[in-house]
Amino acid sequence: MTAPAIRLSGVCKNYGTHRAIDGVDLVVQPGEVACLIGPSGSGKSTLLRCMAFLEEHDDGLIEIAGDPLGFAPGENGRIRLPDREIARVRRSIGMVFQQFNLWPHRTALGNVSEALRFVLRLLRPAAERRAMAYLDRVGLADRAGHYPSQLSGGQQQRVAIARALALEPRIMLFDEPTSSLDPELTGEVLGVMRGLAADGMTMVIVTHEIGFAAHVAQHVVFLEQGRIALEGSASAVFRRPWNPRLARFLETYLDRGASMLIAPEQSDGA
Amino acid sequence: MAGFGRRGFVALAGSAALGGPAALSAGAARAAEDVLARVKAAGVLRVGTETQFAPFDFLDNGKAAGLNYDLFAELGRDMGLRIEFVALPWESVLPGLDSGKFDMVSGPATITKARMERYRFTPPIAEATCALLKKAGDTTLNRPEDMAGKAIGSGKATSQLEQLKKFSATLSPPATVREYVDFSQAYADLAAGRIVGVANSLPNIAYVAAQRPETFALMATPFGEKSYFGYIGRKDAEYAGLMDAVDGAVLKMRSDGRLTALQQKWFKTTFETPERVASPAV
Amino acid sequence: MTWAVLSLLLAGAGVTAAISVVSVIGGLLLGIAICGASLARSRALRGCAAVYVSFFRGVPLLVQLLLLYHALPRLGLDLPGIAAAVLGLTLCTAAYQAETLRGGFVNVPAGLIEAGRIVGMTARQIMLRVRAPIALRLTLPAVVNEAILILKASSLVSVVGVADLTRTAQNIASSNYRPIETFAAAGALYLLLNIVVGGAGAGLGRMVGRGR
Amino acid sequence: MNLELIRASIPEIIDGLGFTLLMWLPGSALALALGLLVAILRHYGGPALDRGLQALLGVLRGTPFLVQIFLLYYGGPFIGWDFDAPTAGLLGLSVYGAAYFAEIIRGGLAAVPRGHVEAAACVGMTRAQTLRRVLLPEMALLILPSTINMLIVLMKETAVLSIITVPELTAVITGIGSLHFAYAEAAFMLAVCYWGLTEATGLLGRGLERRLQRFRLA
Repeated sequence: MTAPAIRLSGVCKNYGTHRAIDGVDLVVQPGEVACLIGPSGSGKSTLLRCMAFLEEHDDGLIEIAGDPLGFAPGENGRIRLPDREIARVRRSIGMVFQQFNLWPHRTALGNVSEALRFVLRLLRPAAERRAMAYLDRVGLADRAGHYPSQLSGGQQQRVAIARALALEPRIMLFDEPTSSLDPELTGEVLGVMRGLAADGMTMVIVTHEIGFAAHVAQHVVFLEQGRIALEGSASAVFRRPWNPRLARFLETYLDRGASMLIAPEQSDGA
Repeated sequence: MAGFGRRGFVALAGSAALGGPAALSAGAARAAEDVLARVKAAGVLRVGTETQFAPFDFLDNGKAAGLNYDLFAELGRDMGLRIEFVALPWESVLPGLDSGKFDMVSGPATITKARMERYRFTPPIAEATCALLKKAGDTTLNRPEDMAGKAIGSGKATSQLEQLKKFSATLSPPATVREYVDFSQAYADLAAGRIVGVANSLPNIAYVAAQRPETFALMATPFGEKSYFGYIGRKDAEYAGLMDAVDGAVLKMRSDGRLTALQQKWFKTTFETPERVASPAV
Repeated sequence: MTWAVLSLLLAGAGVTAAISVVSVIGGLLLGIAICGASLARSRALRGCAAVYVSFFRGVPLLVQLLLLYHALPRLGLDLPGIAAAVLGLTLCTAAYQAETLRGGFVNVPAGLIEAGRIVGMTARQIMLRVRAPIALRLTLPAVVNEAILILKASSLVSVVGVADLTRTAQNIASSNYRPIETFAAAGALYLLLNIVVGGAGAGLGRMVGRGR
Repeated sequence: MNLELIRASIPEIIDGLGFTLLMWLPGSALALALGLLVAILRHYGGPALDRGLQALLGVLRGTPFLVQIFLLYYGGPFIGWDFDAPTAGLLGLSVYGAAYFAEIIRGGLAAVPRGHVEAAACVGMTRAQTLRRVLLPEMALLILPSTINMLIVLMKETAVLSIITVPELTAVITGIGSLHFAYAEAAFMLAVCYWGLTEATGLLGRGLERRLQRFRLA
C-alpha cells in the first residue's frame, strides 16, 4: 500500500492570538483532485500554504508521500527539519498562486526555465527545451519571448502553471487560480487544470468555482473557522448539503446560477 | 566650511550679471553719485569683512576682534563716521564689493600688480612677506633653503603660494607644493603630518604659532619678495573721493604712531611700511 | 571644547534650524504650486514647471545663493544675506518637493479619483478632498527626507554671510586653530538636529497614518 | 561676460571634469556595492546587527558630507588613517553614498511582492538563489528612479572634495574665477557644467527607465 500523497494530522496555525487553522486532519490520495471550499476567512488558503510550507504550521504534522514536511515527530513534540530536507520534500510540490507571481524581469520562457537551470542545474538548451514543452502544453509556445507585462491574466496564469509543472511535481497546489481573472479568461486556465486532472495529477485546489469543483473534484473539503466542517465526494457534498452552513454557503453560488453546473449525472459517487 | 579661499582672492562667482563688475555696478541709478558724499550724508561707512583672518579679523568668543576692528574704529573717529561691518566669508567679499553690498573692504590683502589693475589699495598697514610655519620641535627646517625636497602647503591662488613656487624653483630638488582652498586646512594637514610646512604671510603665521605653541612653531626667516598688506576699494571714479579720504586717514595713523601701536598690540612686533606701494615687487 | 565655544555653536545651530524650518515650509508651499503647474492641462505651464525643476535641481545651490545675493542688486533688488539664504533654500527645495509631490499625485490610484467623480465631486473637490490628502500621505516620508537634506544643505548659506552652524564653526576654527574638534562638535549638532527632524517626521507619519 | 577667458579655460575645466568623474563614478559604484551589502545584512542579519547598522547609517545621513570628509582626511592621520586626498575622497563619497543607497535598496527589497519570493521557494530555489535571481533584479527595477536621483546628489557632493585638495571641477573653476576676478564667468561655468552633467544623467536614467518598461510589474 502506497502512502497517501498528502497527510495532515492535527495541523494548527496561529496568527498572533488568532487561530487560523485549528487541528485539521486530512488525507489526499495519489491521483486525487481535492477542492478546498469555504467562506472567506475560513482558512482554506492558509491550509494550502501550509501544505507548501510557505506558512510554518504551529502544531501537528504534514507528510508528503510519506515524508515529513518541515517538522518530524520527535521524543518531546516535533523537530524542525533542516532547510535542505525541507527543500527536498518540497520539490515534489508545485504551486500556483492567485496573483500568478511571475517574475516581471523574465520572459515566459525565462520564468519556466529559471528553476530548471538553477535548481535542477540543467544546461540552458536542455532547460529551455523542457520549458518550451510545458509552455506548449498550456498552449503558449508562441508567447515564449513575451514578458509578463505583455501577457493577459489568463496567459500569465498558464505560464505560472507551466513553471510549476516543468519541475515535474507529484502534487500541484492551486490557490484560487482564477480569482484574479476576468470571467472570460477563467475558462482557459480551468481547461488546463481539467487536462491535468485527466492525466492523473494529484491536485489540491482552493477555489470559488463551485461548478468546476463539482465536475472535476473527487474530494471536496468544506472549511469553516479553521476546521473541516464537512468533507466527502463531490456528489455527497454538493447534492446533499445536509449541513445547514454548507447549504447557506452554496446558496450564494446557486443564486448565481451555479445549480446548472452541479448536474446529478456528474457525480460518480466516489 | 566650504572655505573656497582666503586672502588669495579665491572668490567665487557672484557678480554674475553681464559684463565686468565695475562696468555695471550697484544699480545704474547710483553710478553717478559720489560715494564719499553719500557716506557723509548717511554718517555710516559700510565695510566688508570676513571674521576668519586672525589676527587681523576674527571672532574672539563670538566678539569681533583684531587689528582691522581697532584700525577702522580709529578711522571712523577721524572721519566722523560710524563703521558698519558686513561679515561674509572671504570668497563672497570681493563680489560683495562689486555688487555694492558695502563701500570698501576692511580685510587686508597682499598688494600685487595683478590686483592693482583691478582694485585700488590703501597705503600698506603691515608686511605680507612670506614666512614658514612648521611643527613644534622640528629641527630640520631652519632656513628657507631647508624646504628643498619637502612637502610644503599654501593657500590656493594666494600671493604667498606664488612666492613659494618661485622660491622653490630655485632649490634643488624643489619643494613639493600642495595647494589648499583654505589655510585652516593647510594648518590641519601640517598637524596631521602630511606636509612639513605652511607658507603664509608673516603676521598670520606668527599669530598661529603663538596660539598653539605646543603644535606649531615659526621659522623666523622670511623668504621671497618683500610685500605688504593693504585694504581694498574700488577704482571707479565715484569712489575716488572716498578712497582718497581713507588713504589720508591711514597715512595720518601711520605718521602719528597709532598704526605702529596697533601692530605691536596684535602682532607683538612692528613693521616698517612705505607710504605707498606704487609698483609692487610681486 | 569650552562652554563659551559650545554656546556659540548652539546659537549657530539655532540659526540653522530656523532658516531650514522656514525654507522647508516655504518650499513645500511653493512646491505644491509648481507640482500643480506640472500637472496642469496647459502645455506652457507644464513647460515652465519642467524648466524650473531642471534648473533648481541641476545648478549647484552655491551658485544659486551667489546669484541671489550678488546679482540681484544689479536688477535693483538688494537682499540682505539672511533673506537671500532663505529664498535660495526655498527655491531649491521647492524643485525637489514638487517632483516628490508629483510622484505622489501620479500614483494615486485612478479608481479613487473615479470614485470621487461618481459621487458628484467637482474637479476641485476631488483635488482637495481625494488626491491631495492621499498624495501627501504617500509622499510624507520623502518630504521628511528632504527636510533632513535641506538642513544639511543649509551649511552653504555661510557663503552669503549668515552666521549658521557651519559659519560659526569656521569662525571658531579659524581663531582657535582646532578645526577637527570644532567641526566634530558641529557635526554632532547637525546630527542632533536631524534626529529631532526625523523624530518629528515619524510622529507626523503616525498622525497622518491614522485611518489608513 | 569674458568669453575669451571661458574659451581659454576649457582645457583646465576638462581636467577638473575628469577628476569629478573619477571621484563620482567609481565612488557611486562603490557606494552602491557597499549599500547593497549593508541592506542585505540588515535584511538577513539578526536584530542586533540591524540596530547597529541603523545607528551607523543615522550618523552618516545626519551629518553633512563636508564634516565627514574633513574629519576623515584631516582627523584620520591622528588615528592612523593616512589616506591621500583622492583616496580619502573616494572612500568618503562611497561611505556617505552607501548610507543612502542602503536605505533605498532596503525599501526596494521590501517592495518586491512577497508572492514572487514564495514562487521562488515553491520551485525549490535556495535563499541565495532567490536573492540573486528574483529579489535583486526586481529590486533593481524598482529603485531605478531613486538611484538616478542619488547619483545626481553624489555628483554635486563631489564639489565638497575641493576642501581636501582634490582638483575637481568646482576647485578648478573657482580657482580660475578668483585668479582673474571673473566671478560672473565662474558662476556661469559652474552652472553650465553641473547643469549639463545632471541633465545628461537624468536623460540617461529616463531612457533606461523607458527601455525597462516591459519588465514592470504586470
